[in-house]
Amino acid sequence: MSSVPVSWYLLLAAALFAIGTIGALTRRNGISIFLSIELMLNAANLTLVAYARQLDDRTGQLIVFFVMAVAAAEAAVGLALFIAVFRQRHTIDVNRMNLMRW
Amino acid sequence: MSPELIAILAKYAVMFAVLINVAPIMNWVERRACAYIQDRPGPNRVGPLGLFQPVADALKFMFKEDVTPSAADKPLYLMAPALALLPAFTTFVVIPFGPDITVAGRAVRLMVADVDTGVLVFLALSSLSVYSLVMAGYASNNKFSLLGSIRASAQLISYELALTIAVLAVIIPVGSFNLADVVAYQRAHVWNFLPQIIGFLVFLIASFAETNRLPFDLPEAESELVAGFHTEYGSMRFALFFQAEYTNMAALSALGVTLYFGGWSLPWIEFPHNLLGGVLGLLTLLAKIGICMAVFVWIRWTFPRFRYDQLMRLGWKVLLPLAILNLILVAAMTLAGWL
Amino acid sequence: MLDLLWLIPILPLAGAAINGLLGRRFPKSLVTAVGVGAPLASLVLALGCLWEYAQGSFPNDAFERTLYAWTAGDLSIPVGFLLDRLSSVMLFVVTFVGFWIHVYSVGYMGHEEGYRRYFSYLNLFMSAMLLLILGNNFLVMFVGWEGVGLCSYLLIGFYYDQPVPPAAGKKAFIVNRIGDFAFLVGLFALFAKFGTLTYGQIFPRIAAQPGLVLGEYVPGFTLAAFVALCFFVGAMGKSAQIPLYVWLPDAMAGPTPVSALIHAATMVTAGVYMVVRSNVLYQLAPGVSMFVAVIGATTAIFAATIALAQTDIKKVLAYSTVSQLGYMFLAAGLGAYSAALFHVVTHAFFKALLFLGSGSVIHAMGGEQDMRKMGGLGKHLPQTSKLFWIGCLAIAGIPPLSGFFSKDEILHAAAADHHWVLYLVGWITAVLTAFYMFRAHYMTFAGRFRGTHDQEHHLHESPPSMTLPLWVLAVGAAVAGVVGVPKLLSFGLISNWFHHWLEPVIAQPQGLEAGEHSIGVGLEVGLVLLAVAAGVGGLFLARSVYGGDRGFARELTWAQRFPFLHRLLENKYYVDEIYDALIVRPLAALSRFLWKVVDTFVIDGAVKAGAFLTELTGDVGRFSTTGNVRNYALYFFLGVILLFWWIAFA
Amino acid sequence: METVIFALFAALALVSAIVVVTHKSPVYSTLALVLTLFSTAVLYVLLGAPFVGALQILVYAGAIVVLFLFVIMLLNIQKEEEAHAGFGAQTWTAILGAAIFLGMMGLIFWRSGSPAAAPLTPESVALKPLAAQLFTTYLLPFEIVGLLLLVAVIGATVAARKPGEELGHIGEHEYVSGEEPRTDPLKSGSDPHQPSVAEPAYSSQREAS
Repeated sequence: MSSVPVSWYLLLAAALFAIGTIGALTRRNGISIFLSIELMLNAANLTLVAYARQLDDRTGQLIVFFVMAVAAAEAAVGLALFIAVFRQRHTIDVNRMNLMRW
Repeated sequence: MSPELIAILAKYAVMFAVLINVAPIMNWVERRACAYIQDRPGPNRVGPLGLFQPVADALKFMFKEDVTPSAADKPLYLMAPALALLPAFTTFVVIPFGPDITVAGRAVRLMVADVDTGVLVFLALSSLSVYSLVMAGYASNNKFSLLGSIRASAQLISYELALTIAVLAVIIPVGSFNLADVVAYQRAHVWNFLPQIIGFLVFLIASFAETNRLPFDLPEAESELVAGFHTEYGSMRFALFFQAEYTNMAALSALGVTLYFGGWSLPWIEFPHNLLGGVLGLLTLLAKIGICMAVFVWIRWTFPRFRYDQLMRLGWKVLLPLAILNLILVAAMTLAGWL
Repeated sequence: MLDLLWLIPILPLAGAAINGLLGRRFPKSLVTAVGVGAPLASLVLALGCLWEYAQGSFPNDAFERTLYAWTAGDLSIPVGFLLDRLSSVMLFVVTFVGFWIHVYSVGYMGHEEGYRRYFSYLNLFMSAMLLLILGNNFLVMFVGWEGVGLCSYLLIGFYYDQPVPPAAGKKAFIVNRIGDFAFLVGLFALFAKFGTLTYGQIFPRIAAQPGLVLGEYVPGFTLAAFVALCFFVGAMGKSAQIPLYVWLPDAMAGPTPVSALIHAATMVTAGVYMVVRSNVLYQLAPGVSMFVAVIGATTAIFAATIALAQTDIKKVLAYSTVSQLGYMFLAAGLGAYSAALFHVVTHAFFKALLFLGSGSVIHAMGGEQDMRKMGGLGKHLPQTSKLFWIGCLAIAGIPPLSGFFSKDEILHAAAADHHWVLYLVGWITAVLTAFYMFRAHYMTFAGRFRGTHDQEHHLHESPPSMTLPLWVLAVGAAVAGVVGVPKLLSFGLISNWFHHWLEPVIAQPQGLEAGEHSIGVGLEVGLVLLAVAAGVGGLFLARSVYGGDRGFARELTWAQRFPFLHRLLENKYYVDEIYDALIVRPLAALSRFLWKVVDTFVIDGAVKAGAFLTELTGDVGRFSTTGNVRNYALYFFLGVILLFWWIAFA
Repeated sequence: METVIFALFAALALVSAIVVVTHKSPVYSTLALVLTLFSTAVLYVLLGAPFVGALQILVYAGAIVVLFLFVIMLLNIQKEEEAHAGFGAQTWTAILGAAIFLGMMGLIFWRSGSPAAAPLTPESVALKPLAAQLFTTYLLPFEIVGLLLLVAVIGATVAARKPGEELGHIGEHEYVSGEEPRTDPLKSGSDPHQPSVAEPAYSSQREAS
């Protein structure tokens, strides 16, 4: 029933991914970076499903489940880390976390 | 406008009509039941037996001054009540309310969206209700409301988990997410609430939590947080929250009834596959929902409020294990062929 | 007795070791006992061996004993000792003169502070020299050759606290090394051909089949010629001939007995011994022999002219040694090897006598060596002046002393081969020799005393320990001539015993006609008279210029008349300055260049460049680590893009 | 009809994505993210993967993003002064890089053309084959993901623990139990210039037990 060619979905996914990357690279706030990363993950999921649709092979969708699970785990641990960092330095501004600087 | 579309719209119109009236009716029922439980007469001034009390309330909401906190985050503040209605009015689509009937020569299934992943859609949409609470709490820039919204989100997330697992337990013997199949299964076998009594109890308690009904209404507990997340909301906006609350309750009880009490079907009665049958099905369903709502109200005015840590412990350390236990039992029984 | 032949070089070596290593705690008398005892013992042992050798008859007149063969793989070098006609003569000269010089040294070095060290070095020298002449193959000779060079370096530089002696020692050693290098090349060539260096195995084979060594070895040289030339260059270095003689005059910086022993009697004659030892090669290489003769003649006259203008008494004797060595090589070059060796023997006696004489004069003058500050010492040192006079007579070739016979022998050889040019050069040198020797005698012993007052009042005759050796050497100088008296002068009594003694050593290679041919009796008598005239002429000429108490007055007038010539002679033809300019300075410049430019700039530069490069990359790299998470994320992303592009499109 | 839905939700997704990236207040970006997720869920349904779509809303939008909101409120993150760290080199390179990336992807998709996809059949959308595949060929990854989530839970609790818990008491002197040293910035008043946050419920529970 989908008359829309799959490549449109892929282009959309690519655009989302690009936007997510820009967000991840430019934002100073830890949480925003995290959100951008979730966005990028989501774009990846969209590509997977699009190709699943085009190649008529459900594996793409299966992989999306795993991606979601990993994203959940990552978000949980990441946010926990942010809380720990916040406790110590009262900020989650990424620029000010440069303890590893030479 | 293809015929299917017309059918869908027609069915949705019926559903909408029902849902819109839930709030006023419940308003009255709630007040009377509470009064009855507390041994006082309840609303009887406005119309016979206070039947017009809801109308009075509605009018009250309309004419109340619409107060918006100055430092509130305007867009979020306004969007929160609207968003509250989203899960309420959309989750009903997946619930069947009658046998397949043939109207004007066409076979029509009496459910708004005959979707394979019915239950999942219901759960997904209901999980969105969290956002309205959070938005409301955050936007009104008020310490109590923020605290209320944080508590609300924590509570909803925890109990949503238990609810999902309980619902999954029901799906296992049926083998499909489509609620019509669940009802069909129950017509063939005994109603689900008997074999899965544990699952039913978990579902019931979790649904209380999902709708912030009294035992779990810590988020808008009057004594502590004034009105929780919707403290700053005035007239009509509060009405929307009020409406959303009751509609949510109705939806959840509809799901409960469909899953555990055979939905629109009566045990030994076979409805005719025509318009009459449809109406009878709908009436049966509404009756069951009514009973369920009564239980909600009854529970509300009998149990004291949970303290937050007790709430959390109940959610994580009691309900969740029970739900998983139930899931395992049902799976075992299905494999053994009893169910 | 002969079985103990190998002990002769070992005894002085032991003496040197004892004095050198353990002598620190010995009292002076014990040091002297060891120092003089060792050479005495080896002298006695040598005389015994000679006596036994003279009596007995040995296969091809040689007593050979191999002690030990040093083998490395297929190379085996026998360490053996050989006593034959040639080495017996050298053995006698070295041990006899050596011992008496040791006795003289006791007195001369008595009050020097390096006494113990001096004697251990001198003993070491004696053992090295004995090893050189007693060795039965070229390698043992070479060990002795280097040992002698080392000891001459040590002894010249004996007064190491003063600036001049160490430099002189170094100069001697380096110049000798140049000669030794050529000697080694010759040895290699010989070894490459014959696979062994033992005399007994090489010379008889060459004599039997001269063809072996006449093949073309190096373009322009047969093997014989090449080896002979290399050996001669070695000899030039050691025996101070024309190009490599510059070290000998400077060697006078050492103590006088050292000059007497090393730079007059023994070491410098090693070159002659080596040439005479390998006479077979020279006979098969006529060109090289003529070259040797010419070099000998030129060195003789050249050194004699320099000696004329020297004011330091030891310098005069040094140049006279160079000149006499020139005579010896002249004889060797002409094939008169026995005459050359005879001159070695006689020269050893009278030159040692003259040096020790000058030693006692210097001793008396408290270290003063400049003749212009001496004069009139005859009255104060009667014995030394009389013995010095005998030495002068001997060297001038006044009959009946030994000098006359050996020098006449050489001139006779030149005349016999009709090399009248060489004969004329030899004759003129004889006149010059007589002149400068008597000049030296008159300036030191005749006329008024020109020294300072306190020098005058403590002038004294040398103690007996110094005059006794003088007397013995004087007798030697006088008598030594008897050994080689030619038939004519001995009225047919003994026909040149010395020549017959050396007969077996001079090989007659196949196909070469017999030795020198004789000349008419009348010519011979004429030549003898001419030789005597040269000696006496020189004497009277010197007396006329320097006799009486005129001292240097007459010489100064001669000097004004020929100022350029006088300054030239006085400055030794500026040879040292030329060498310095031509060789030493460029070499120094080259080494400085190598040090400054190549080493510091090129090599160190390369290393420094490496270090700089690493530091540079470190600096550049440093900026990429900003410690900012977002930068790292950016780099990561850019990497991803690159990778993606590469995969997708490249 | 169906292209209309696609266009609508694609545009919605793009706009909300941009809002997520550019908006100053983290709450707004989070809610924009919810919107993006919702619109992509719809696109999944369009692509014949209703199960994934529902799951996306249930898991992603329903739980993970709520967690984000939860943390944002917990840490009371203020609105940033300006969204971007200024248009420094970092930002421009990022944007340029993203543009190039987009260009490349576009080139690839454009070049690979768009073959017509097979029409969606009810059984191609059904869940049963999907579930079968999940629990047979992909059973191992399924188990591993389970383990991963367990580890993540443990990690999160350990990382976010209040300082001074089991790590031995902190501070100079012994504290009478209950009189907790107020080192936790989340507690009110400990950080003057940082407005305090109402005490979160779970910490009070900790005190009680």
